[in-house]
Amino acid sequence: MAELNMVEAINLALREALQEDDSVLVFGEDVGVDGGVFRVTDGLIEEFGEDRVFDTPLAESLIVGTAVGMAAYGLKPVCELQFSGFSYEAFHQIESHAARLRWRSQGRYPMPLVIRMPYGGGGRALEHHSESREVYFAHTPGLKTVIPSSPRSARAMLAGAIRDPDPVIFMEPKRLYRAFREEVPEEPECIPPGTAAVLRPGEDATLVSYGAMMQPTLEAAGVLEAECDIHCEVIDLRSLSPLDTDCIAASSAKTGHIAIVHEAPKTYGPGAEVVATINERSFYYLKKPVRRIAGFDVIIPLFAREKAYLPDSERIVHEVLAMLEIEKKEG
Amino acid sequence: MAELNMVEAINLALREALQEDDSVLVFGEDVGVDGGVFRVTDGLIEEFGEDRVFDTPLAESLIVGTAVGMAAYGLKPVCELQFSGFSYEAFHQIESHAARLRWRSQGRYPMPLVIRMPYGGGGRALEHHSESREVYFAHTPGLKTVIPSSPRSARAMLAGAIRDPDPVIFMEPKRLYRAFREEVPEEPECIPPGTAAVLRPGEDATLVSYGAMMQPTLEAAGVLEAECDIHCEVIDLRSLSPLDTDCIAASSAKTGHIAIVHEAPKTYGPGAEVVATINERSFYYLKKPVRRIAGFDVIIPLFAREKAYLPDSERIVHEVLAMLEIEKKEG
Amino acid sequence: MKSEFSTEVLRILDTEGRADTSLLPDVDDELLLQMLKAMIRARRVDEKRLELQRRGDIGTFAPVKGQEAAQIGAIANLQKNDWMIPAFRESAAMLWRGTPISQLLLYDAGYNEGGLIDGDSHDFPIAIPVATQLPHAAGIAYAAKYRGDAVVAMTFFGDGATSEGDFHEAMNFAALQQLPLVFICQNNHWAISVPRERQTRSRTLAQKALAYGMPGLLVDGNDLLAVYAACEDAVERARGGKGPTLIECDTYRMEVHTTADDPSRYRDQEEVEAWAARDPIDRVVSYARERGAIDDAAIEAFEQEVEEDIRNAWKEACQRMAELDGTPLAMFEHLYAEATPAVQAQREWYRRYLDRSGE
Amino acid sequence: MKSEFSTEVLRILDTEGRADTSLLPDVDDELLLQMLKAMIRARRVDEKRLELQRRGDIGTFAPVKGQEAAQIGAIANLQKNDWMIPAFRESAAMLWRGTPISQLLLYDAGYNEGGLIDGDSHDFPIAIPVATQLPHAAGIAYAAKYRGDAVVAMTFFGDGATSEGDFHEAMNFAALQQLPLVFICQNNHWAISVPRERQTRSRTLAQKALAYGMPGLLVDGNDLLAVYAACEDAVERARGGKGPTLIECDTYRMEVHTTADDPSRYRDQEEVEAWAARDPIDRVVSYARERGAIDDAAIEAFEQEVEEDIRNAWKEACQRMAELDGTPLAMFEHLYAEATPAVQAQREWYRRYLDRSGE
Ligand SMILES: Cc1ncc(C[n+]2csc(CCOP(=O)(O)OP(=O)(O)O)c2C)c(N)n1
Ligand SMILES: Cc1ncc(C[n+]2csc(CCOP(=O)(O)OP(=O)(O)O)c2C)c(N)n1
Ligand SMILES: [Mg+2]
Ligand SMILES: [Mg+2]
Repeated sequence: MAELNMVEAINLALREALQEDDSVLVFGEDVGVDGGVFRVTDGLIEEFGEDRVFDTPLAESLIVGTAVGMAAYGLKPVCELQFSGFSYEAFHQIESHAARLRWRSQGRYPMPLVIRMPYGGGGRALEHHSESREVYFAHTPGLKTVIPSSPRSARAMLAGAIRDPDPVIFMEPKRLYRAFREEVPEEPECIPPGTAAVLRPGEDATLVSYGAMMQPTLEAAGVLEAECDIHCEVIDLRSLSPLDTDCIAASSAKTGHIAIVHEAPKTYGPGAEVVATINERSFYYLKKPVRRIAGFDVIIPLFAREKAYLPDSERIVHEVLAMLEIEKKEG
Repeated sequence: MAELNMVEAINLALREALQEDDSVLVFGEDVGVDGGVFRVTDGLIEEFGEDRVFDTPLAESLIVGTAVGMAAYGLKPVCELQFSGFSYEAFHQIESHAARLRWRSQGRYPMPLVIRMPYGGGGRALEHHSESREVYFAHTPGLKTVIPSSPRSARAMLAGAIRDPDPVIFMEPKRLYRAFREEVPEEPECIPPGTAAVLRPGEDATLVSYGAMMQPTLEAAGVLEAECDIHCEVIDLRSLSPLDTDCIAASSAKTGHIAIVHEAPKTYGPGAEVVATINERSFYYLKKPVRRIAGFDVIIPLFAREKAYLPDSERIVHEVLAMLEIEKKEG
Repeated sequence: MKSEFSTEVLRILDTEGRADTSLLPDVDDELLLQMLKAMIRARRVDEKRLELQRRGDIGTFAPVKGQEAAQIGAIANLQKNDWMIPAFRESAAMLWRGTPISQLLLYDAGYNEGGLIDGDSHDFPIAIPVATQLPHAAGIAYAAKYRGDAVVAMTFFGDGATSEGDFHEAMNFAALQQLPLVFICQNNHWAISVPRERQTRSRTLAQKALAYGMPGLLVDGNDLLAVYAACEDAVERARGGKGPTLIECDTYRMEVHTTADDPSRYRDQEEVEAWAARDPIDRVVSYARERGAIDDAAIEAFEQEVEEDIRNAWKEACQRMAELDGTPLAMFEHLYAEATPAVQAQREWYRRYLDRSGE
Repeated sequence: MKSEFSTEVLRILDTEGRADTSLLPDVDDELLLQMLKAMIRARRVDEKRLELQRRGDIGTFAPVKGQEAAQIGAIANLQKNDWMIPAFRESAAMLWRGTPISQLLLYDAGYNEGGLIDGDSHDFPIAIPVATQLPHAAGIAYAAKYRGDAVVAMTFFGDGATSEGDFHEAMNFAALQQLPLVFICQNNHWAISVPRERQTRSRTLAQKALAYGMPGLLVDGNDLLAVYAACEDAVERARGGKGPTLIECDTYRMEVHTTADDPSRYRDQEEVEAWAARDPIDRVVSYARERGAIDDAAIEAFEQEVEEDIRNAWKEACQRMAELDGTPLAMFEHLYAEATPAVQAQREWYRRYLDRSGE
């Protein structure tokens, strides 16, 4: 057992995959000698050599496009896009090929590739370094999209993504990279795409979130219990696609009050699908409209104001109380 | 007054804009001498010269990127991407610049540009020529996204898009290009982004749709009235972003039964946002869960099976009756 | 320091089929005939598809007519374990590699099943988004090199494709990594309605290789032997670890861009006729006849064989279609290794929906 | 046919500041000093930003140190109505064009307002996604040409940027349309941790211009006068309707990539020191002193003036920040000409939310 932060946990998962299977390759911009701009790939080139861990030229479409070719050849490429804000340079390779080649070739060329990318706000970073646009991927048939919320889940979910026979977008909440440490067991763990987790049981309301927003969500659940005796069930979606609708439905049926928290812009955001799922599966259990606690429909501001943009535990508490129509003295 | 099909109507709108304002330029692949692969730009190069109407090299990022530069210079570029399936090659220019330059420059460089692209199924076309992925754009802050459903609205909405001071994604339902003709008035009309239209009043249920799916939706409303005496209010969203939530809410409050029809994949699709909007604004009026009648979460099949994929009036009737819990003898 | 580059064209057979014997590659009669027949077969399949399309039996497709030498001269250098990564106009190359005609037709008719790649094939399905297959080819070549396999990848694309960013990114990486990869640019002078001169200002497309420190070669793409010779060399160098090559084949698209296209809007019939005089098949026929490798009777016999094959292939395709027509649920297949819960549920919903009249 | 291209480097000032008088451009004392001072000012602003960043007062930024000659030598050729389209390391060029230091610092400190482009400026805000600004520059140049304005666009980018598809697409279009555009590639030998040799296999970056039929020139990027001379020529040709030029400035990133970077992981201190001996400012100081255009006292006086300016700028920036700190609602501004209903509603909701304690 070791206490790892998320960077170390992901590094561990990469190392384990590289050790276990010589068809795994790791590449991207600055992932080699530099060990990645966040040090996620630290030490890998030394251990596995520059055939298996290498820097590409500065070209995102190339990175994903070569991953597609390698996957067709039978390898398991795990490539990195330096920030999700630069994944759009490769979007055509993702949508038009990674997501389709298995289908197009009628099963001949599975695409067991992983595209890692840091995403999200809160890091005092430059423009294009703080967005949360997971919907672009989650809405794309042929892809799977997962986002971990802690070191341990990151390590297990990356293992699950690498082993998955389909292309997986693995988005890393960079705000959590070094935010906290967690016990990560010695033995390998594997969480395949598609299952959510109940992080905290409760019966008064359900709080659904994922990625970096799990932290304020859990915090809010703590506050609501401590200060208002409201017991929230907290769900970590982990996988946006496939979406674990059973987990959402079960909790919705239990509590009848559901809020979804994400930092992506609200409109056409991930929360809309959660609302729609609940509308379809749990409509008659609903006591109140589902609340979306989300990023605003603007570009996340430069870092001086990013906190104002990002949902935090205070906002979540406020919104949950509003949903429950409970007045809380604030301020 | 003339009876025009949608190709002619869009051509007319382009011609009017080019005549009215010498800052309007039209360019893209094969839009010049060839008049566009669907003939939408037919005759424009002859009338306005090849400085204003021109073929670019085969490079989508270039097309949108130059449009961004031209818009900053004070022009009004109206560029064409040959199919929406090739807009992903330009997605980074759309997301990272067209949608942001006004914001980034704090108002100094507005982006009054229009990106036209045909989208959608039903045309017996090749792979990548039949998708409906408007969510990628509608979810992107800084853009507006509109989709006409008839020749007359196409002409007026394109005028509205070109005059709009913000970047507008103008998606053209190519299945309707030559599907029918409609009276288009002599005098210019202008529908700015942001307003939906009630195409047919009704009180039993609301059918919300847009683009190519308006046709089967209207047809279904006709069948429901004729055969089951069910009066559907039919809404043409026209603008996915901004979304006219007032229009949706008003009708939802009236009927309490709402279905949304689109050909985009269901999950994280446009319908999810419509459901979420109704959940937020009209929850207490809802008599039944909102129905999503949508494309499946797969890649639209090659054309031999595309009809099976696409919602049609039969499927819509079936689903509306199911929503209303009315049995209809079918077959 | 001054460096130089050539913009000369490699030509071995002139338009009358006379060979420059000093440049002749080592092609024996058997291979010559194999290639000639492949060209003729591709031409006839093209004609059949056009006919089928015009009468509404299949959908739109991109005819190969005029580019048979560029494709066959290149692909004939590959071995079975090598990889071919085509664009969308490579029917000649695909047929050479073993794609059954019936499979092509099934694809043309709009069935996902037409895209099937055989289990022991090492070829890619067609790539419609222009130039996007080039990075795939680079990935394949990297993988082959990583695995130590003596495998070469060959990718095809057009003159228009050279304007796309993906061309640039793939060429750069291939040269940097000295990958076993041959880039075959079929400069057929048109990208739909845009002529080569309005695609780029560079004198040749071959010279674009200089930007990557890669050898670039211009060949007469309607000269089977010139293409063969150039590609033989390039494949050998690739296999020998000497890195990639760009080969520009100067050829011509004799037909419509796709069946949705009307070239009379943008090009003159004279241009087409001038190129008809440089037909790639005629030249080889003359040469082979001259060389004594073939006579009219043999050609006639082969033409009949091809006609028969095509007839049978269409019959087979029609049978397949008839079988497949009752299977709309196939649209849910092959997207994921195992259908996701959403796809499963939708498939199940749709199955019931289709069955509803029977219930 | 054989064509040739040069991979020679244009150099006018050697590292000791001795000029090759046969090549000297027409730069009078006034312009020389103006450029020298701009270089020094940029260097000092860089140092100040580094200090502010290290103590947590501003966020991450990309230092310009070492590239002052490449930027100033190029930008000094532009007129007010010309357009500059920078990447993200062009602080020297931006300061030359009139961006106030306080504005840079406000941006560094994470305020949207720091991105403000002045109403009468013709420059673009910084572009962070690598190479994406090149098509913008092409669009601007096209627009200028269309309008008949005698305007030139100049865009800056790095060695790494040449690997992106957008570089390729923009270069191709600019050459094809013979646009009034100058491409300044600052080859500072590193793209974060990736050295120039692992970015591309071409001997020079300048030779990439050949792929587009565009002139490409390699200059010593640490030689102010060489850069100036090359760009003077390129700007003149652009303005005269003779089309675009690619200029590769061979220079060096003396500092971290950004303040988030640790170069000790990937490059040796010796390399940095070797380049320090080729410092672009030292060279010009020696030359200007030799020429009698400046003396130590003048330099000293100027250094003091700059120090004062920077101090005032930071004060001003801090004042701005203090004013702006109570205005979170500004995040809703400038996205659309008029806020959409959703944005308006969210703004209103947030306003009330912030006010709730007061209610
Ligand atoms: C990325 C992309 N953009 C646009 C298209 C539409 N399109 C199909 S083929 C074609 C022209 C291709 O020209 P070229 O590369 O010369 O190949 P050719 O058709 O001549 O074989 C275009 C523009 C496409 N398929 N993909
Ligand atoms: C499209 C894109 N991919 C990746 C990055 C991350 N990134 C920022 S700067 C940089 C290196 C740029 O190198 P170069 O073009 O040589 O410019 P320099 O930093 O040396 O000035 C990278 C990879 C980015 N900003 N944009
Ligand atoms: Mg072509
Ligand atoms: Mg650099």
